[in-house]
Amino acid sequence: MTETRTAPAAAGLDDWWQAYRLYTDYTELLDTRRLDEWVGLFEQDCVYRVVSAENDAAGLPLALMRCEGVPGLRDRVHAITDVSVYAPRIMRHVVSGLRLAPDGAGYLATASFVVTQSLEGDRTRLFAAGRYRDRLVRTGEELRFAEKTAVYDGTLIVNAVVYPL
Amino acid sequence: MTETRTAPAAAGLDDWWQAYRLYTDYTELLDTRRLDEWVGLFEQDCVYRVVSAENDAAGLPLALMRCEGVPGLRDRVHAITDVSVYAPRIMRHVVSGLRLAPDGAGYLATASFVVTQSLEGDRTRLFAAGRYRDRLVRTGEELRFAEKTAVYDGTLIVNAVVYPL
Amino acid sequence: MTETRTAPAAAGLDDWWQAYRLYTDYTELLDTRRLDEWVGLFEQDCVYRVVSAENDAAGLPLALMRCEGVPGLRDRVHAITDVSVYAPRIMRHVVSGLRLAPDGAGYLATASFVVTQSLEGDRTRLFAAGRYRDRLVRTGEELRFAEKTAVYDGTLIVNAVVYPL
Amino acid sequence: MRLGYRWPSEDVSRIPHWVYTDERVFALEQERIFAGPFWNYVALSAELPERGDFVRSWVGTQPVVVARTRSGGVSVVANRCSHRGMSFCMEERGNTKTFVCPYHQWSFDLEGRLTGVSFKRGVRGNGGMPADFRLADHGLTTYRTTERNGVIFASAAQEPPALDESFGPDMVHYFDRVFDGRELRVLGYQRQRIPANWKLVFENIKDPYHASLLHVFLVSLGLFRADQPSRVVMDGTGRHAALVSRRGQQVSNEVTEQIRTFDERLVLNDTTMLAPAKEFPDENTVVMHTLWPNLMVQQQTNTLAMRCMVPRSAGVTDLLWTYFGYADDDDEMTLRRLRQANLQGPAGLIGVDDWEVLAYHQQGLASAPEAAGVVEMGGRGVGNEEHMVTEAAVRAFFVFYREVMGW
Amino acid sequence: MRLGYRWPSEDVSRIPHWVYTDERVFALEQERIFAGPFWNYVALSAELPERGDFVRSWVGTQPVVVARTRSGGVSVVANRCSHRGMSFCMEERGNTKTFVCPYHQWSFDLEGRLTGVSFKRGVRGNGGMPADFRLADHGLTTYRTTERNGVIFASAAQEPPALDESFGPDMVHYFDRVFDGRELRVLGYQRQRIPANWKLVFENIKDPYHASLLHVFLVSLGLFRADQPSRVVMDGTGRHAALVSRRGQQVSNEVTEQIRTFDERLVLNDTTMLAPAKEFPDENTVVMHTLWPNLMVQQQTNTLAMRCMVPRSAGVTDLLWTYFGYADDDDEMTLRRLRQANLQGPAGLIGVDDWEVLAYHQQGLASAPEAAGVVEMGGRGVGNEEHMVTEAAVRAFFVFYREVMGW
Amino acid sequence: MRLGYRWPSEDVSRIPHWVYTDERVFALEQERIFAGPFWNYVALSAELPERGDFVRSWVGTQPVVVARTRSGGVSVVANRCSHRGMSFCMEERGNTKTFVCPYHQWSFDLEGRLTGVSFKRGVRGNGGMPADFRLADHGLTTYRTTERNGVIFASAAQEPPALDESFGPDMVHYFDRVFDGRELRVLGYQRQRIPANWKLVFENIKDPYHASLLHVFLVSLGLFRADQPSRVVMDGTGRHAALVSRRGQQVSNEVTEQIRTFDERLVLNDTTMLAPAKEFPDENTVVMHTLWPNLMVQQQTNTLAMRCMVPRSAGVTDLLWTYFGYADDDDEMTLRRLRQANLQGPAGLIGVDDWEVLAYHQQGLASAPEAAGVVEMGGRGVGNEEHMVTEAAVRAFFVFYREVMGW
Ligand code: FES
Ligand code: FES
Ligand code: FES
Ligand SMILES: [Fe+3]
Ligand SMILES: [Fe+3]
Ligand SMILES: [Fe+3]
Repeated sequence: MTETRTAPAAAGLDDWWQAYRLYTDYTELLDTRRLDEWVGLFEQDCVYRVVSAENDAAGLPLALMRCEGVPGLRDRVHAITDVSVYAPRIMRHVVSGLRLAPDGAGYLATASFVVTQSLEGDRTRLFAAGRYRDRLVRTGEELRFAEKTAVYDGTLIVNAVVYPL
Repeated sequence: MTETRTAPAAAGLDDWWQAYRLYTDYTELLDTRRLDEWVGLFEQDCVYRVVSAENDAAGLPLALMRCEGVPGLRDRVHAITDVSVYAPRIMRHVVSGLRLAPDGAGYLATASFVVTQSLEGDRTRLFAAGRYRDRLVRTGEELRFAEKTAVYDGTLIVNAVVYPL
Repeated sequence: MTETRTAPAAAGLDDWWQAYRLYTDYTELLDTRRLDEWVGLFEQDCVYRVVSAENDAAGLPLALMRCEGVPGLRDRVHAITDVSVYAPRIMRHVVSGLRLAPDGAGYLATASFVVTQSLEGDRTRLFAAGRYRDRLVRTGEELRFAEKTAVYDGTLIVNAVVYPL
Repeated sequence: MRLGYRWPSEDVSRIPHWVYTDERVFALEQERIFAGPFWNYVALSAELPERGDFVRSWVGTQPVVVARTRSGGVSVVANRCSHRGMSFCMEERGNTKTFVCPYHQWSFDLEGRLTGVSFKRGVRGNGGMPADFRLADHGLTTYRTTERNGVIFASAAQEPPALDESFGPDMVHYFDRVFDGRELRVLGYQRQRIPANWKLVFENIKDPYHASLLHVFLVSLGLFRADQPSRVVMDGTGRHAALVSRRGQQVSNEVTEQIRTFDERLVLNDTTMLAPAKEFPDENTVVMHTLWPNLMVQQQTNTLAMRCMVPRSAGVTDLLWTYFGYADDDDEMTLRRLRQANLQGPAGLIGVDDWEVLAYHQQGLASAPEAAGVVEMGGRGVGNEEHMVTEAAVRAFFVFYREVMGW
Repeated sequence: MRLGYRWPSEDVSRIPHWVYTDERVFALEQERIFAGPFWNYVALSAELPERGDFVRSWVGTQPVVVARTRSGGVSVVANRCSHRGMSFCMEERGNTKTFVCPYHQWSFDLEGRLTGVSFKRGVRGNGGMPADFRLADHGLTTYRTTERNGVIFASAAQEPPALDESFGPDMVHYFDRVFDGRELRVLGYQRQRIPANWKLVFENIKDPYHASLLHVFLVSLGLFRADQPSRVVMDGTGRHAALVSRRGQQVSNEVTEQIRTFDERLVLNDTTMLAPAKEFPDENTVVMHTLWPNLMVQQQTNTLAMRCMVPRSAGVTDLLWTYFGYADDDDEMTLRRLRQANLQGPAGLIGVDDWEVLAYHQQGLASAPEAAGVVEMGGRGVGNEEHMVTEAAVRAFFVFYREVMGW
Repeated sequence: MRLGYRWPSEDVSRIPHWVYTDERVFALEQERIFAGPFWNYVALSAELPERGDFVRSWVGTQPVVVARTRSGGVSVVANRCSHRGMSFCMEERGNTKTFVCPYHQWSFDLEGRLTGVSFKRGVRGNGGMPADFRLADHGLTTYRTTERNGVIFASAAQEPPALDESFGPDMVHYFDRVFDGRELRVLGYQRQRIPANWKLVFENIKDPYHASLLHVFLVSLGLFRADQPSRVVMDGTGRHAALVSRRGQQVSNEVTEQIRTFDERLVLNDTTMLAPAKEFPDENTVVMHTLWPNLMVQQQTNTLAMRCMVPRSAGVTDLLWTYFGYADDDDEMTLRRLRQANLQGPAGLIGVDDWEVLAYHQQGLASAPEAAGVVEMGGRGVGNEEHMVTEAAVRAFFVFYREVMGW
């Protein structure tokens, strides 16, 4: 566990702020459905997964969404934008408690998230909550996701997960 | 669109932190119903609007709330505090993903929000979610809202919007 | 009231960031149920209280949870981990609008919170929202809670409050 | 007598709470009223400028799609596929040549005729529909439609009376006053879910009695007050009504003294917000027009809006607002309309009063369905009045309601 | 026999699950029990110190307002306007000279008499109420009230029996033990929505059997245990009950050996939390007092609380807690009460056990309404017992319940 | 005829919407179908490797607990205590020697026999159960169980037919094809709440007609298409079915031309995601197996999953997915299964299409319960077909459904 309190200041404020901006890009690009730009936040050989807390706690490998590398992400984005059938909706992320811990060349990052879903014609409803458990790497000036895992708390999904969490 | 990732660090950390404090004042003064102080966060000739994502996306000009300048804000505050009939409630804002981009004398700022409503005698319920799209200007030491637009996601309002978002 | 806008920058960015990390520890340790470590975030002679906005506004002293000092916290943690009967659940906190104001040796801190609850076998539901009103003190490098009060907005609790807010 | 209920009075000076709270009454209303020989408002023509434009709407609880057809006409079809029953239209609005149900891709023309069944003749000799399957037998459920000066109505009845007949001359007068044939321009939408029965939402606009008392903002600013020249006009049946009045001054007199909430000190800091501009031939500044069964046309100074009710259950009503102006409005007039929009709607300076009161009204009714309301302001009659101190329009509504519902 | 149901046993050793799950049973309970000739707890006198003070409350599902009248008496009126039925009181508590309904400003005195109808005589000769309209005919629905040593009760019945009669001597004894005439001081409120039928919440406090087994905290700390001196006392009808016991030591013996969950190692780090102080004449340390139909008075060491049930539906009950002390408490005693409050309530160290169990209890019942529970601990009798190893009080409750409900 | 309903056609070419929307129909289904003489899937043996392992599950709306007993057998008991009815098992899974109800600590062995009642003999001569109380009379409600090649089924019926009998030879063939006796390994769970009737969820997998049209991803990548070699196989009664097909090429031809959504340009950037590996003796690449009343076994290339339906109400169904492989899978095969899992499930590349369509399907049905669907693709017969251009399996399902429900 990299989450203990022993090295709270291990990563500097500037690093933290850069990571904060990465997460801001991440949620903003998702919530405004600019998914092609969103893919740009990931490393070529990244792994992106949406996993239930149930499987995560039991050490079961199954994910709800699993994209390997930018190609895998592009396939998912292509399906969402051009292929899948679903009703229009607006998702909204709030992220809190971003923690950054140095890890080799990059950082291990964790944060809490809550996501709402507003289906066209309906009111805003709570959709999901959970925790990001990510690995960030620096290339030049940029921070990117080398690994991103969204562990969602609820046992039951509200019908369908159209967009990445 | 000023929201692309091309200039992530365009505004400095200190500016960001000052903006963060402005949003903290904004939500705290709203949630504690100190509305006269809340008006103090706006420029004299500001425009404050609450707009549905539906109208915003369709380019329709209608707002749900529209206050022109501090006088307009004062009228709205007066109605809320002394005139309107409504049941007591507590609103609570959480704001996330505050992004700041320089814009002439000031900044363009965006952030996500989720608002809960707790009606007296009831449990806490999700009320709204959406995105702020604001213009901030600096007067002396202070940052203020020259323009603030709260774009809410849900199509259906839960009965009434008593307080500004 | 220490919440006015008169001294927005009163506490420095570094202090704020350290406080931000304290709140991150607080929510992360609660949400991952590492309650013994969580107790470590408090001063020996702290007071921890969960209070309804109703009692708080009326000046009524009754709390929903009340722990005096680390011993009191330990008793609560012991009950939760070894004694009480309840169904498994995952709580998730999001915190927003952290404000820090110098106060003698330490700081007065306020922040908004929203908490979701995911009962095993169910979907994620909104559980509570409210405001922290805390006193932080510095011991050596560390910041700790000398006093923490979680004021929750809703009148009705959703059945039971198992974990601290 | 139906459902074991009995109306508590001979006349309509009493209204039983159960008409607002019983789900069985609600179901019967769908059948008798919203699916009855009446005209439901469904959309504005301005929302469907091009051939192929469509928008989702509602006829009571029934989901429908309103479309501008190839011929330039208007069609309204049930949003329910004739194959297995899916609500095929998953988007609020758009433009299309045909309706294609996503499930098995049955396709329909904009009038609702079934035009294509995928694999109808099978694949390589396998499957397909039976020889006797006729496309013509499987069209979508359609509604009768009518369009008057830019407003579209639909009816589930086979042969509903003509719109002007169903309105009657006085209602046509007030309708044409706003919809005078000029092209309309949609300024935007507001939508809210009100925890109250649809009739409470409707009555609220037929009840000038409350306006003078509940809405301090309205009253104190002299926008609407019991002592101002005003009329309550109804059609012959009482189901429709128009509340007509003229803006007065902000003065206190022996009338305002009767209004506890009157506040002569109330002044606007931003005087532009409600600055009026005369735009209609007559001197009336406010006309609130309720058109059975689901429409309220609002002309409050320069804010024009359609308020469309979508009943969801006995205790829940969605109110959908479409604000509009005229295509030939100049920017100043448009800005005026947008500013005055602060007054009404889900966040309206006076609107909030209504939504909050309606929520508590429904709560009260639900606590005692067997009790009854007293509707005697202005006497027990149901005729037109030359003043606002009356509940006549509410009574008149229930005369017709009882007839239709068979109570 | 009603609703097609039949009680599964001659005696009350069986309780059918359907009494907890059927909405029709729930509706009948409102009529027979909460609106019956019984006394519902509605507020403490200490909440209404001044003339004009009012607080919202409930009589079963009925919203009411409790007020301190001009004369210093107490009145309870339905929160439902006699005009159109709005729940006029939109605030939890306050002080007023008159109740004014916001919708049309009809005003009532605190006893519920209609005192003013706005525009009653019309405006400048227009409108107004009919000549034969009499204010006296349109008061609010009122409830009979009674106040005993600082506790206020209400009844919808025209002539309910006197409170002491309805309690019986034993219940009066335990009631007056806590409410001895001293002025009370409210320390605060706790409110929760429990996903369980109101009778499950009520029985939970009539069932000492579970306390010895479910509540490890209680048991292991010796706060309450089956082997301690204790009694179960009921009134003649069995509807009310008091569970009375004395704090014991934290020792293990042949009894605790029967308790799987007993943990003798359980010790408090903060010993001040539960430090007791004797304050009542007798030696009893815990008295849990259930007073039909909606009140539980808790005296757990030094925490005193009213637990008021508000039934919402067959499967949902709101439990409203009012913690109190005495006006003459010193700070030390007040602090003691606040500390011990950790034990009960929505976040109580032992409370949590109950709320969680109740939620799963209701789930089990809902899955098989036709099945029945077995209530034979301590035999099948319904009399008082000098011990806690019995479900007698639960059985006694259902003897009266069956009588009232006609099963 | 029951509930006042009449089937709209002699045959099953019409299906009335009310079978999907009426809560009374739903209640009757619980009694006739889920509690009937049929086998409900409850768990995989691999979830209960050790003696004492248990997992919560459902038989229709009934909560149950599935356990591996001391003897190594399997037991299924109602999650409802025989004392007062609490759902005693508050955890999703675990390992235990006995079931202990937390409320009063009655304890049961894993077969559901009551083995202990706390304070049965009282405490120091006080209380306790009556002399004639027999533990044997108060066991938990039990279900008949059967285990076949690692899959556990339960039935509420006293003497349900043997599983293979109830399946019939063809269904046994396809069942044993996946469950060939090899040990299974659970890879993980996915769970979703679908706002649609359980039969819509079930039919969706009995309806190959939609697969060729709705699922662009499936079709365009040639994973499943109407022109590929395929069969629809049913048991004698029509309640079970297997949709069997072979992966084709991504080519356009006269068939794909009939598919509006066909997109030959659709290519995967990450080709590893769907890279197949032959692992079954036959050439079939997809077998979708629906086993009445609550199970769908999915073999989509190398993703194997149990889809268990838990009906919640007429309009809500929980779908619980258990993905698995074989204990002897190498890492490469496991990785392959995990990658291909992207296709189905609540976030599946094609799954999403289904869940969204189902939600809108239910909405359409709810708007007109009296209307009926048309099920004539592939004719009106109910026999096996050697192609996918048919709704035969849906029709066959309703032949049996009508028989069981008595319509
Ligand atoms: S349901 Fe519309 S095509 Fe099948
Ligand atoms: S409803 Fe109360 S005054 Fe009209
Ligand atoms: S309900 Fe299970 S032991 Fe009492
Ligand atoms: Fe109004
Ligand atoms: Fe208890
Ligand atoms: Fe499908």
